[in-house]
Amino acid sequence: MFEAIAFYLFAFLTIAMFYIVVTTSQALYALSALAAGMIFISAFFFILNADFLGAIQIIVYTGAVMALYAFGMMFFDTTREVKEKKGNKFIIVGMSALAAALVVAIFAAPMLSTNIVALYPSSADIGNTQEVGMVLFTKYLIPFELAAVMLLVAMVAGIVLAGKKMDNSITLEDDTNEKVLS
Amino acid sequence: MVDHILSILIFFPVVAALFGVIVHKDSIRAYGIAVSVIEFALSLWLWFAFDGQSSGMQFMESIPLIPAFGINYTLGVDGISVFIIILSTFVTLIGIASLGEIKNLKNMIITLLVLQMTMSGVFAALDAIIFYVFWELSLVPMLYIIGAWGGPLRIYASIKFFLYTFAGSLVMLVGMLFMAYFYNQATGEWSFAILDWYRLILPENLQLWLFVAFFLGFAIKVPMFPFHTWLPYAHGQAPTIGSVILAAILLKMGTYAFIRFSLPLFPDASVFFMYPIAVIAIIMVIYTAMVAYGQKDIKQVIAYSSISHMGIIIIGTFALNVEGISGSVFLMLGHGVVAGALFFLVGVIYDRRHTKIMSEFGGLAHSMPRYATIFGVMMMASVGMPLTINFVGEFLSLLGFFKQSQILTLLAGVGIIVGAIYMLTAYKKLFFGEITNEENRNLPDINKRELVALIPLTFLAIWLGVYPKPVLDPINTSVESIVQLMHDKAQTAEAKRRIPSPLSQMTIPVSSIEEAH
Amino acid sequence: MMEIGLNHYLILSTILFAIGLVGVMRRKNLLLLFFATEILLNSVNIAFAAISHYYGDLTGQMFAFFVIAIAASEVAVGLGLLIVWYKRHGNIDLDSLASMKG
Amino acid sequence: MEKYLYIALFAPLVSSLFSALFTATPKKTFTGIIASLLIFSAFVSSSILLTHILGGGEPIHVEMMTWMATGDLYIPFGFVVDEISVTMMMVVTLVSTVVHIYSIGYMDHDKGFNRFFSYLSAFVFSMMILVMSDNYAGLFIGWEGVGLCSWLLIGFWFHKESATWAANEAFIMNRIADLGMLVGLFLIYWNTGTLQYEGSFAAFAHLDTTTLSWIGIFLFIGAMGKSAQFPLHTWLADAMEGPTPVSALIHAATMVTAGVYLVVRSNELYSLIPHVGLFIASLGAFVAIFAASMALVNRDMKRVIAYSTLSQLGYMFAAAGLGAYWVALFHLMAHAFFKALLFLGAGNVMHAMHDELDPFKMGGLKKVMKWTYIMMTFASVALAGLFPLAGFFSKDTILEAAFAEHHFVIYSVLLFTAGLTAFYSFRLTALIFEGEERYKLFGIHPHEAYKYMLVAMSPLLILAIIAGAFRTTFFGMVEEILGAMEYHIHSHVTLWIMTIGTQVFVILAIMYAYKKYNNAKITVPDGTSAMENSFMYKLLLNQYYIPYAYEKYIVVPYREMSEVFWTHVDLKIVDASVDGIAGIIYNTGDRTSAMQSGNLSTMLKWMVAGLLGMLSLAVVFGLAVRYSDEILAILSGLGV
Repeated sequence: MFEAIAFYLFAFLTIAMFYIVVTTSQALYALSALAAGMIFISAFFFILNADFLGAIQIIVYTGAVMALYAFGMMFFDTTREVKEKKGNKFIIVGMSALAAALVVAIFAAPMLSTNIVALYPSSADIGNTQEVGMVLFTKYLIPFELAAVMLLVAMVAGIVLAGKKMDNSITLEDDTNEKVLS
Repeated sequence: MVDHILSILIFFPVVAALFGVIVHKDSIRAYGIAVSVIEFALSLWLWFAFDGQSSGMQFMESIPLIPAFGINYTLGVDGISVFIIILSTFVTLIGIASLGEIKNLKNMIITLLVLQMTMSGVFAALDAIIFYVFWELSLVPMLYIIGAWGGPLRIYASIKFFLYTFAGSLVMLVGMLFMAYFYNQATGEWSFAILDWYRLILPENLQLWLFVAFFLGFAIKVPMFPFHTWLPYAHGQAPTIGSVILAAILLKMGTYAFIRFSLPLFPDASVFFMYPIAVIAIIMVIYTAMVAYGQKDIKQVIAYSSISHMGIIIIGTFALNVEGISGSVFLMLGHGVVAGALFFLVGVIYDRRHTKIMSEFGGLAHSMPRYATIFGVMMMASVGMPLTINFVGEFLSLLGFFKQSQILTLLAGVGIIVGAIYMLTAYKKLFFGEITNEENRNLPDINKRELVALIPLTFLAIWLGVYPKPVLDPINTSVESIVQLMHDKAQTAEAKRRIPSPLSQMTIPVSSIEEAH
Repeated sequence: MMEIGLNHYLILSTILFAIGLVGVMRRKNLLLLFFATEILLNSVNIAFAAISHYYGDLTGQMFAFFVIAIAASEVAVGLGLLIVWYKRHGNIDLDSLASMKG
Repeated sequence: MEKYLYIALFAPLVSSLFSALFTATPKKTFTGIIASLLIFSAFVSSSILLTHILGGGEPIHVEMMTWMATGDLYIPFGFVVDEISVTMMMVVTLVSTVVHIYSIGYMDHDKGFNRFFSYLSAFVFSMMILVMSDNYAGLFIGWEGVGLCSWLLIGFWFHKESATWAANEAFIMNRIADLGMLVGLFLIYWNTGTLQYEGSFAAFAHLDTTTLSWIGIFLFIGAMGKSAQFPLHTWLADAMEGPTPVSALIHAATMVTAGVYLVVRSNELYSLIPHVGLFIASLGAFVAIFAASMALVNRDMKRVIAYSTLSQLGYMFAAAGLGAYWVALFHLMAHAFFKALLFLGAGNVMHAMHDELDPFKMGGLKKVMKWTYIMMTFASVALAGLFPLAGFFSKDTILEAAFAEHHFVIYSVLLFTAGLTAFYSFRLTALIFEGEERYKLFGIHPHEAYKYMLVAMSPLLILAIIAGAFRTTFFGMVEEILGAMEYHIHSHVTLWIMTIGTQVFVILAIMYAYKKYNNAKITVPDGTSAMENSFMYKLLLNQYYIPYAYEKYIVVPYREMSEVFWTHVDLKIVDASVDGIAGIIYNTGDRTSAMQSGNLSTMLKWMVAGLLGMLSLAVVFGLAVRYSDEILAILSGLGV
C-alpha cells in the first residue's frame, strides 16, 4: 500500500518535473526542474531496493551533472528567454505519444506480458550495496575499469575543449585559425 | 611445384604487378611482356601436365580458410576450365605485347596483371566463396580499364558495367549461401566446396528457386537478353585491350559458371528451364544479330555479334548432352579467339583514324590489303566457316540442341544466316568499293606490333578449326562425367529422358519428326 | 491497481521517455536539448532498475550504473563542445548547425 | 592409289597457298603457270583414279585423321573415290585446269593476277573436298568452302559496288540453304548415329518414311541454294559480276552442280522417298522452263548463259528426282563441258569488246573471232541438244526417263524447254557473231583471244562434241552404285518418233532464232518497239520482278527492322528500362536527401518516425504471429 502510494506520488512528481523541463522557456527553470526530477527518480530506485543506484543517482546526477550544467550555463546567456521553433507541435507530441502508446501496447499485449511477468516479484534481499559491489568488481570489473577510463578521457576532453585557448576553435578550422595553430 | 601450379598461376601475376609498381616506366613494357610470357609458359606447362584421359579435377589444392563454415581455398581444373585458363593467359600475353602508345602504360600493365589473377582464379576455383571473390574482383580492374582509358562516355559505361554485373552476382551470392545452408541441413556440416555440393540431390522446387538465383548472376555476365545492354556500352567505350579481354574471357565466366554450377547442381531445374532459356538464347541470337546489322559503329557491330554468339553457347550448354556441352565449351574458346581478334582489328583502324564509324571508311582493301586479309579470315571464322574454330563449336552446339528441340534449333540456326548478313555488310562497308575518304588513301598497313597479336590468333582460329582434337578430347572427357552426374542426379522422369547417360551405348532411336514434338 | 508490478514501472518509463522525445524534438536551444537527453537516459534507468528488481538479477542495475557513467561523460564532453561552439558562433542555436546537410 | 587421291586433293591447296604468297606483289605470270601445272597434276591423278575405277578396281577409301569427336559423334577427314566422286573429280579437275590456263590470258592485265589464282585454286580444293568426302560433314566443309571462294571470286573486283553486292547476295542466299542442309545433317546424325555415307545409308533402310522425307527435304533445301533453284535462284545471275573464268568454272561447271551431286550421292535416301523425288523433279522442271524463259529476252550475254545454266540444272534435278541418278550425273558432266566452253567463249567476246555485255551492240564478230565463233557455236549446238553432240545424249535421256516414268507433264515441260534453250542459245550466237557489225558504232576494235587460251579451250570443245560417246561406258561404270537402269521406251517406234520429233522441234527453234536475229535490221533496242513494251517482255526482262520483290519485301524491311530494333527496342525499351531502374534509385536518393537537412531536430524527427515505424511493424508482426492460424484460414478462403 505504502509502496503504491509512493510510486504514484513520485511518478506524478517526476512526470510533472520533466514536463516542465521540456516545456518551460526559462533555462533556469528547466535546470531546476531537471535536478528535482533526478532526485525523484532516485526515490524509485530506493523503492526498488536499489539503494546504491539511488545514491549514485543523487550524487552523480544531482551533484555532478547538475553542477556541470550550472557551470555550463554560466557561459551562455541564460537570462534570455529560450526561443522555441515554430514547428508543428502536434506532430511532435503526436509521434511521441504514439510511440509511447505502442510500447505500452507491446508491454500490455497478453502473450508478451506473460513473458515479462516477474519471476521473483518480491525478493527483498537483492539490491544492497554490498552485493552490487561484489558483482561490480567480479563480473563487471573490466567494463567498470573501462568506464573509469572513459570518464577520465571525458574529463580531459572537457577541460581541453572548454579550457585553454578559448578564443580559438580547435575543432573547426578556418583561415583565421590556421596561423594560430601553425 | 606442379602440385601448386594453379596457385602460382593465380598469384604470380599479382605479385609481379606489385613489383611492377617500382619498375621504371621506360622498362615497364618489357617487364609486362616478360611476366605474361612466364605466366603463359606456366599455363602451357599446366596443359602439358594435364591428363586428358582423366575426367576428375586435377592439380587440386586445399587450404582451410574458415573451417567453421567449411570455406576452403580449394582449386582444381578439369578439361572444361583448363583451356579457358590457357586462353586467358594467352590473350593477356598478346594483349600486353601489342599495347600501343597509351598514357599511363605502367598502370595499364599492372591492371592487366591483376585482371589476369582474377581470371585464373575464377576458372580454377572449386570453392563457391573463392569463386565468388574472384568473380567480383574481376570487375575492379575492368572498371578501371574502361573508366580510365575509355572513350567519352567511359564513366557511364564503366559504372553501368560494374553495377549491373554486381547486382546480378549479389543474387548469385544469396543462392550460394542458401546452397551452403541446405548442405548444412542435409549433412550437418558446412561446406562451400563445389564438389561437395555435387553430391547433393535437391528437391525439385528448391532447385527451381536456386537455379533462378544463380541464373540472374550468370545471365547478366553472359550477357543474356534482356540483360545485355551494358555490353555495347562497355565495348563501345573500352580501349581495345579492354574489349579484347572482356569479350574473350570475362564473358565466358557466365557460360562457364552455367556448366560448373547450374547444370550439375540443378539437373531437374535445368531441364525445366531448358525451353525458356533456349527461347531467350534464340532471341539473343537473332535479335542482336539484327541490331548488329543496324549499327553504324564497327565496334558495336562486333559487340552485338558477341552477344549473338553467346546465344549459341547458351543453346549448346542447355542441350544437356555431351555433344552440345562440348560444343559450347569449345565455342567459348572459339569465340574468345575470334571476338578477341576482331576487337584487336577494330583497334588497328581506330589507332589510325580515331573513329569507328563505318561510313568514314570504305575501300580499305586497297590501302591495307594485309589488314583486309586478316579481317576477312576472322570474319569468316566469326560467321562459322568450316575449318575455322567457331564452326566446330557452333556445329556441335546446334547438333546437341537438335536432340532436344528441332524447331528451336532451326530458329537458332537462323543465326548463321543473320550472322553472315551483318558481318558481310560490315566488311563490305569497310573494305570494298573505291576509297571515298582521302584520309584512308595512305593509311599504313598493319605493323609488326599488331601482327604479334593477330598472327597467333589467326593461326589458332584455323588450327583448332582443322584439328580440334587435342582440345576437344579433354573437354569431352570432362563433359561426359558432368553429363553422367546430371543423369544420375536427375529425379524426374522428364529429366532422366532429356539428359542421356553418355556411358550407355547409343541406340538409334527410330522416331519421326512429329513424335519429337 | 495498488499492487505495483513491473508493468507499472515500464509504463512510467515509457511516459518519461515520450516526454524526453518531445523535448528532443522541439528544443532548439542545444543546452535544453541536452536536458531532454538526460530525461531519456533516466527513463531507461528506471526500466533497468525495475526489471532488475523483478527478475532478481543485478545485471539491470549494472546497466543503469554504466548508463549513468556514460551520461556523465557525455555531459562533460558535450558541454565542452558546446562552449567551443558558443565561442565561435555566439549562440547555441540548433538551426545554425547545418553543416551536415546532405 | 591413295597417293593419287592425296595428290588430286592437295595439289589445288598447294597451288592456292603458293599463289597466296605473292598476293601482295605485282603480277607474276609464273604463279599462274605453276598453279595451272598443279591443277593439271590433280587432273592427271584423277584420270589415273578414273582408269582404276573403270578397270573394275575397288573404290578407294582413306581416313586421314579425326576432325571432330565428342560424345557419340565421330567425324573424320575421310575421303572416298568411287564411281560418283571420280566422275565429279574428272569434271572438276578438267574444267579447272582449262580455266586456270585460260585465266593466265584472261587476267593478263589485272592487278590481282596472283590473288585470282590463289582464290581459284582454293575453290578447286574446296570442290575436291566436297566431292571426295566420305561423310556429310566433310561434304559440308567443301560446301561452305566453295561458297566462301565463290564470295571471294564474285567480289574479286571489290572496287565495284555491284560485284561486292552480288558476292554478299550469293553468300547469304547460300547460307539460307546451308541452314537447311545443316538441319538435314542433324536429322541424319540423330536418326542414324553417324554422318558417314556408308553407315547412314545402311541405317536409312530402317527408318520410317516421315523421317526420311524430312531428311530428304532439308538436304534438298541445301541443294537448292547451291544449285540456285527457285526461289533461291537470284544470286546466280547477279554472280556474273565476277570474272568470266569464274563464271565458267564455278557458276556453270562445278559449284552450282554440287546440289545435283548431293542428290545423286544421297540416291539411297531419295530412292526410298519417291514423293520427295517427285517434288524435286517438278521443281527442276519448273526451274528449267522458268529460267529458260528469262533467258529469252535478257540483254546481258553472261546472264543469258547463267539462266541457261539454271535451266540445265533444272533438267538435272528433274532427272535425279525421277530416280535417274546416273542420267543426272551424266548430264552434269556433259553440261560442265559445253557450258564452260560457252562461258569461256563469252569471255573471249567480252575481252574483245572491252567488257561490253549487250549482244545487241556486237554482231558480225565471226569475221574477227573465227575460233571463238566455232567453239561457241558448237557449245550452243551441244546445249541445244542436237545429234551427235554431248547435249543430245544427256538431255534426250532425261526426256526418255521422264517419259518412261509416265510423268508426261514433266516430260512436256522439259521438251518445250528444249525448244526454248535452242532459241535463246542461237539468239545469242546470232546476235554476237552474225549480221551487221554494230560494234563499230561504239568505236570498238575487237580482236581474237590469245592462242593458248584457245588451245586451252579445245579439250572442252572436243569433249562437248564427243562426250555422248561415253554414255555406255559411263552407264557401265555407275550402274552398280546408282542402281541405274536403262530407260527403254517400250516400243522402238515411240522412241524414234520422240527422238526425231525433239530434234525437229529444236532445229525449228534454231532456225527461228536465226531468222529473227540474223538480219541487217537488228539495232540496239531503245525501249520503243512494241515487243519491248509488251507485258511479257517486261516481266521476263525483270526476272518476273522477283529480285524487286526480294528487295522490297525482304531486304528493305529487314534493314528497317534492324534499325527499329536498335533505336527503339534496344535503346528505348531494354536499355531504357535498365536505366530507368537506376534512375529510380538515383531519384530516390536525390529526393530523400532533403531529409538530410543537416538540422538536428529535423533529423531527430525522422529518427522518431523511423522508431515509430519499427514499433508498428513489431506490433503488426506480433499480431500476425499471434493470429497466424486465422490469417491462414482467411487467405485459404480467398483462394491464395
